[in-house]
Amino acid sequence: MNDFRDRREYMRELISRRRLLVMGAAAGVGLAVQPNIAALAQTPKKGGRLRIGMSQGGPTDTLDAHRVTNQADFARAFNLYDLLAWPNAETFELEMRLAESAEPNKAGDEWTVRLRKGVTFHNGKSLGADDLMFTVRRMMDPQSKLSAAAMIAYVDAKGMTKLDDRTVRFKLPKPNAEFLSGFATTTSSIVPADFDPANPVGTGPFKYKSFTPGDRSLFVANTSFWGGGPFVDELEIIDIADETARVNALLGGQVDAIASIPYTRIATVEGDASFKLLRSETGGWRPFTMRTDAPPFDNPKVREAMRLVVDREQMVEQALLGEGRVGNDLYNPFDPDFAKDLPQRKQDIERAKALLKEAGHDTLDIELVTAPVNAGVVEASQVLVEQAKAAGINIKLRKLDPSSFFGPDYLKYTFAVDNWSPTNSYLVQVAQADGPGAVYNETHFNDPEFNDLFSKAQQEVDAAKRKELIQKMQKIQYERGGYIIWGFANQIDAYSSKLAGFRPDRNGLPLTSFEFERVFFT
Amino acid sequence: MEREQNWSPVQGGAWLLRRALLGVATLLMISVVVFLGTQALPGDPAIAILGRDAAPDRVELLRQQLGLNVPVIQQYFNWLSGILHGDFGRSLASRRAVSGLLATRGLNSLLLVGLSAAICIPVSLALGGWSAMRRDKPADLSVWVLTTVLTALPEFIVGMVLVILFATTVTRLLPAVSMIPEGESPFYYASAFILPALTLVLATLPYLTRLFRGSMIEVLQADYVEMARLKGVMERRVVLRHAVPNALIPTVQGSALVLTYMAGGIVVVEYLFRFPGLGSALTDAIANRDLPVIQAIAVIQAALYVVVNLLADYLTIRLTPRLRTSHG
Amino acid sequence: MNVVEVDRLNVEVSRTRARVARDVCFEIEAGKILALVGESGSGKTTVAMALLGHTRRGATITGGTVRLAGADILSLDRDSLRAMRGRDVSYIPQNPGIALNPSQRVGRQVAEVLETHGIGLPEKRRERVAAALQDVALPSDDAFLNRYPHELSGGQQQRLMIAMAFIAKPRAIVLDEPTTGLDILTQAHVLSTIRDMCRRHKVCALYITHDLAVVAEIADSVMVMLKGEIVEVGDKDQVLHRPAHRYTRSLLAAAPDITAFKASKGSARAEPLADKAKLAVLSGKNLSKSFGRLQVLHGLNFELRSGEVLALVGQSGSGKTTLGRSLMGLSGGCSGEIRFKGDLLPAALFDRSNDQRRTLQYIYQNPHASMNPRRTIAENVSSPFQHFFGMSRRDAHRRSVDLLAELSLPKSIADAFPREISGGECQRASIARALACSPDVIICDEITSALDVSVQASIIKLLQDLSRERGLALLFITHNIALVASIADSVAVMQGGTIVDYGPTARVLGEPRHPYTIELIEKTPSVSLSRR
Amino acid sequence: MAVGTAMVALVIGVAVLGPMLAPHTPTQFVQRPYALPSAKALLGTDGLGRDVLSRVLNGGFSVLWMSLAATAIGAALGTTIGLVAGYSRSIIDDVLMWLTDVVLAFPQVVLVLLFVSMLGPQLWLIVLVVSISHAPRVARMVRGVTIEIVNQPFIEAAETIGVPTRDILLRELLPNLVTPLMVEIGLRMTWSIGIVAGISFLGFGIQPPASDWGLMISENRDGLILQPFGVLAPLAMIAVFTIGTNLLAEAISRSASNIGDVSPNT
Repeated sequence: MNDFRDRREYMRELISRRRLLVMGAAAGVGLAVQPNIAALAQTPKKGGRLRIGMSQGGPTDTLDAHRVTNQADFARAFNLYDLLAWPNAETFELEMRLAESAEPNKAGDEWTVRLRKGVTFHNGKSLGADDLMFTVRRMMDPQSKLSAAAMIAYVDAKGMTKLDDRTVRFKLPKPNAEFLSGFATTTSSIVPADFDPANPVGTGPFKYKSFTPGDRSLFVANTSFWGGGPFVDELEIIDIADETARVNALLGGQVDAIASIPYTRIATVEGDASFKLLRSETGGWRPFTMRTDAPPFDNPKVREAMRLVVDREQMVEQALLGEGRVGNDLYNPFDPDFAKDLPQRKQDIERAKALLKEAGHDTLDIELVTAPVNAGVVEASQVLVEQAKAAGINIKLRKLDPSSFFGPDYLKYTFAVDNWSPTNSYLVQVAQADGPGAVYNETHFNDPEFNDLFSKAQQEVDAAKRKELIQKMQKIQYERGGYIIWGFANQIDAYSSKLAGFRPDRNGLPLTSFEFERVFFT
Repeated sequence: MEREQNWSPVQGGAWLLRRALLGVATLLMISVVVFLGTQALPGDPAIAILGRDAAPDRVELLRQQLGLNVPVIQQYFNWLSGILHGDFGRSLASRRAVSGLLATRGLNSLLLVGLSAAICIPVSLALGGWSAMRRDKPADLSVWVLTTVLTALPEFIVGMVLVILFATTVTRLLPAVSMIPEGESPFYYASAFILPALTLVLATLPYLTRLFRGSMIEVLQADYVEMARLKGVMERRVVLRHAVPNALIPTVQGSALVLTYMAGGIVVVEYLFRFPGLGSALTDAIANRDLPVIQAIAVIQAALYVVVNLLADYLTIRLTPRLRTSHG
Repeated sequence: MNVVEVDRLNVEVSRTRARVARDVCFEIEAGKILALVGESGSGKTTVAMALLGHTRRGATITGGTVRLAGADILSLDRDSLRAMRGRDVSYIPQNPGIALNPSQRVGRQVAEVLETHGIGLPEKRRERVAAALQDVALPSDDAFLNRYPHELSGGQQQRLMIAMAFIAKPRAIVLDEPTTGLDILTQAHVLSTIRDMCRRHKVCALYITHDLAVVAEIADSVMVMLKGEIVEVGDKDQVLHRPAHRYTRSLLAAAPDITAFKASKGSARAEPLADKAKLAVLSGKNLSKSFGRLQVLHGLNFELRSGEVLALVGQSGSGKTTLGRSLMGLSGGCSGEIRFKGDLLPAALFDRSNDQRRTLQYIYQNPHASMNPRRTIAENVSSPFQHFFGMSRRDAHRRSVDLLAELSLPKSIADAFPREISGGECQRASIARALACSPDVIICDEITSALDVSVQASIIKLLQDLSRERGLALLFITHNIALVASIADSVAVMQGGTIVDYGPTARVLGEPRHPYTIELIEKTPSVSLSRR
Repeated sequence: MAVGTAMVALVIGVAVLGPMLAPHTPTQFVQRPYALPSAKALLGTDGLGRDVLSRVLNGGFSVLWMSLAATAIGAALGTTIGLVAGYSRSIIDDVLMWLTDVVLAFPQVVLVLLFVSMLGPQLWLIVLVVSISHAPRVARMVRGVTIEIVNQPFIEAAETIGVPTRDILLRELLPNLVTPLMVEIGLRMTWSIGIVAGISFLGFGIQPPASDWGLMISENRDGLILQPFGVLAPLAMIAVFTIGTNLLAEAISRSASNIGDVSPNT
């Protein structure tokens, strides 16, 4: 029943999505890197059927490139289709895939996307400007209310111009520095102009053969894949939502690799030479959220007291079994602008007690709403309950199942948990989480100074100056934000030792963001 | 497992007919309970399908398509007549027809329960009979210990232990996860059935073994068995011809109970093995608040209960001449 | 020549090492019937079973020899013993209803004896079974052979057992109370069949019974058993008419005898009926009752005066118990008029007032079943005191203890549970419970038929005393016409739901008018009649 | 009988007195997660590094009170229905039995799962639904025995002297049901434990961080191979209790058949 989902994806179905973010003009980032198959340590061998045991997945599974909602869906979409760009597994910087280049004008309100040459769809048709324009229109079609639309809300579907067969110019209503980030998501695969989800044709490394929602799919190698590989003949993606069953399937040799192994099973797999672990340090965060506009957390002293109550090392040790890094109540640790200089917050019960007293609380009785939205979340909640006792804070747990947790009360809880996948840009994250107008502002953080800095940073073109602004924002979050970000969890997958080609990935998605074209049997 | 239900012998054929009619009445009542129960749940299925922010006109359209705009009683009868035509509606989660969704899963579960029963019943009879004939001897005692220990272990534990023993840590003889692709014949995936079936068997074996042991002991003490011995009938024949046929009669009702128990047991067992059957469909549906699927499975399980009990009654009557030929 | 020779047979209960048979010796000649008489618990069944080399679970033969046609049965190995059973010595049980396999056709069960012992050619066996059935006057067609035991009447079942016992032409037969539970007419038929078969096939028989009248009817010699020991053996006439042992004499004295009424003829007991002027306590007029479409009582009339004992005699199914229950208002009562001291009684129990309920009491056949097993005897007896007379629990208890003592029950019984006391004691306690209501009429439904002969006699004596001392009217329901002679002032003979003969005991038994009554009297075995 | 009593007493003792004996609090972190047994934690630690022994000592009370409450309510409800149905000898009997059939048609686990998924993991709800699912099973047994007893003359004897129905049910019938009812309650008890533990296992029962045997098994099952005591210890408690109640029930029914009482055919 640990059918937790990527929370953001889940929310897309539940909550009205207005525009996601509109970015100030910025220069195009260095986007020239290409995926490099040649960098593989070993000469790949060809053949075989790769069987993947996927987390999540269920009766709602779909192959519609723009309707995918869970990790099993993503895994299938990533292998049937392809994206314009995707963050590099190691550097976490955007890397071109189907896009050859994306150049803004000076004002940042006009972007020219040039597609890679010689890419063909599974049906033999080559990838062209029409396909990109069709994809954008399909994603933004108001009739189908796709979640994908929100991610590229800054795009005007009517403002596209086909410059040539491979080039499209986007006229944006407002300047945006990070045009490609909206296309580097799980729901923005490029589909052909005559796309039919019943016959899913893409440019991905594998071609559709069969699919049963909630059960499995079978794909075959796309021999004309543009990026090198794939090496295996067939790819079978099997939904095994229950983590125990998933591990058992791997141990029993029923699958070759599994997504997300529970921390408690790591030792079992580690001790066995037949299996390998894929351990990725990610920026994925599983915060406690305090509503800054509701008592008792409307008082910043109480918030700080709560943060001081947490013994972060112990929490990482107990809740994540050490599979993670301590957090400092700030997200996006891989961002170059990350405020590394702020002192690491440590448990200080005396100070917490004093702060509570100052805020007028001798003791504190609060309810923490928790749910198994990701591994370690309920465990961390239990650890918090225990740690808070020392400061006279009595926390009562209310455990919900994930679907109830993300039900109508979501974003209204005074004190709750959450699960965030990492984004590769601090400002994008702010716009979603605690910036002005953020859709998932679970902490109801609305700080005028912070908001002011945010809009300045959006418009600031100079990287150094922007960094300064961003670090100021982080100081505010550090001092009076609504999150307790106690740590960053590792993404851990496991696979048979017969396989090679996986590499650690900062994206927070399992199995190197489902990069199965690199995987081969040794 | 629980004890045999009390069996009140009434006139054979007419009684069976009455039971059948009662069974239909029970099913109707169950359908009402299931329908009203799920109606009482908060939420609008149309919104559940389309999402909270769906345009009102589209919600309205879907409500019409789903037949949600007619009075509840009308809805019930529409639903009921749908069921009678094999149409259980459409899954809210996958938007597929529930009947299609559950067809293969139903078959898998049926095979699983059938296989489990096919193992459990003969093994229980053998163990129980063996134990009864060696009453109070070491053999009897060891069977007693085995059944008592098994009773004390919840089936999820039994399943976990089986996985460790046969599928992962100790040996890897059998699949730990029952992966049967939809639409493919489950007969090609026989190995996927073994561990779940074994779990169900171990969960139900103690009850039936004890039931048959008790029944055999009672019968072995009966005057007609003593009479057969005094006629000089060979012990083998005494047991097979005189004792067993009569001892089997309460076992029929017991087996029915085992079958209906297994129908519930598959929920845990299928969850444990990710076996693609009705049980795992139910846990999935509950997690997804997928009402039509929940309704369908509840009705199917209830129907199974009614049918199995009816069959058991019929068999009991066939096996009991007194019930079969009562006309005087 | 002796076919059966038993020498110093000893049987013990394995667990307690209590002897159930002690140094039992006897022999039986070919073609002769030896009756083994004793009351329940005397060990007679244990001895009988030893003839087949069999003991019930928990008992062991600890000594002695049993010879059958020269073979030492107790020293045989399992297979030889098995081969001998059913072929050389066979067994007829007390209750054929439970000794026949309910799920096997009767023909098969008879044929099984032949198959087991490989007697005759397989294709001839069917014929032989048919012949055996004809021998005991049962139908021998396929339809009958294909029946299941429950489709046979009690008498048919017992005759089937006889056929089964004789089919292998054994040397000896053991019969364990084979007519208990049968009607008198059926019993007569079965007894004559047994006697006839034994003579015809030259089979010797050990016939176990508690009924001396049956002994008189069937046996050549008699053996009396008491607490595991043989107290008297001898020729039938000698034992029945010149008993040597005290116990035998007491058994004989207690045995009801149909001729006993002659002794009381002309005594005061026959008088009340003549006293027409005296008002009836209980009377029934045109009483009818149906169960569904089946009418079981057809317009019955009777009158019962205070102090009178009216016996209601009939075979099972004659409607006598139905009448008794209907008078109580049970099972919805019956149609017609029931009057109590001239006042109309409502037909159904729940329409009757508490006082009306109090005056009519009912005593059941099975004393243990009629007492709440979870309450002590005193508690059982005291409930009418509390209910009808509003006594406190303590007073009611004291009165019950007194009442039990009045019925000569030992003090300890008051606090005992029903299962801890004997049937006779328990039946006395039920009488006490009825008396606790201070009733005018007690209906006694076969209240002695589950009891041993000597206990039966004492209960009858008690009822007679009560009736005389308290002026109680008794409706005495029984199938045993012999019992009637010693207790009843008047007798009503029932057959098929009607009273076919009704009058003073001396008249009905002495000068029976109805053919059914005549047959009943003729077929009733009697110790004294055998003297003639 | 003695063994059964001892086993049951042991488990109840642990459940009641355990919290006083525990070396640590049930939520305290003693060592790293899934540490093997050591002087610090005699049975090792669980998936969060809490002392398994202390959690076992603290985790019995909830299972026991829930099972006991569910069994008691179910038995009371079932006995009432069974008595009335068995004694009524009328259409009431048919209707009541038919209604029990409707409830019986839902497997117990499914019934509980349905309600809990609708109304949330409330403990009283679990107790209530489990007891409701017990009731028809108890009712059928009680009805069967009642019919057997009602056909005995002593009940009629009470009726003929006009004892009120209520007294017949409570004072004449009920005492005779005690033995089979005890046996039935024993069996129901083992079922309750199984279901309550199973519901906790599926995550709908007692909520963390409370310690509860069923929950412990569920929480620690992934570590079964690393640190088996996290599962084995609570499992052993449940098993001992189940076997104990079974033995007791068996002993009761055996002694009942020895004294010739009405005994259920186990």
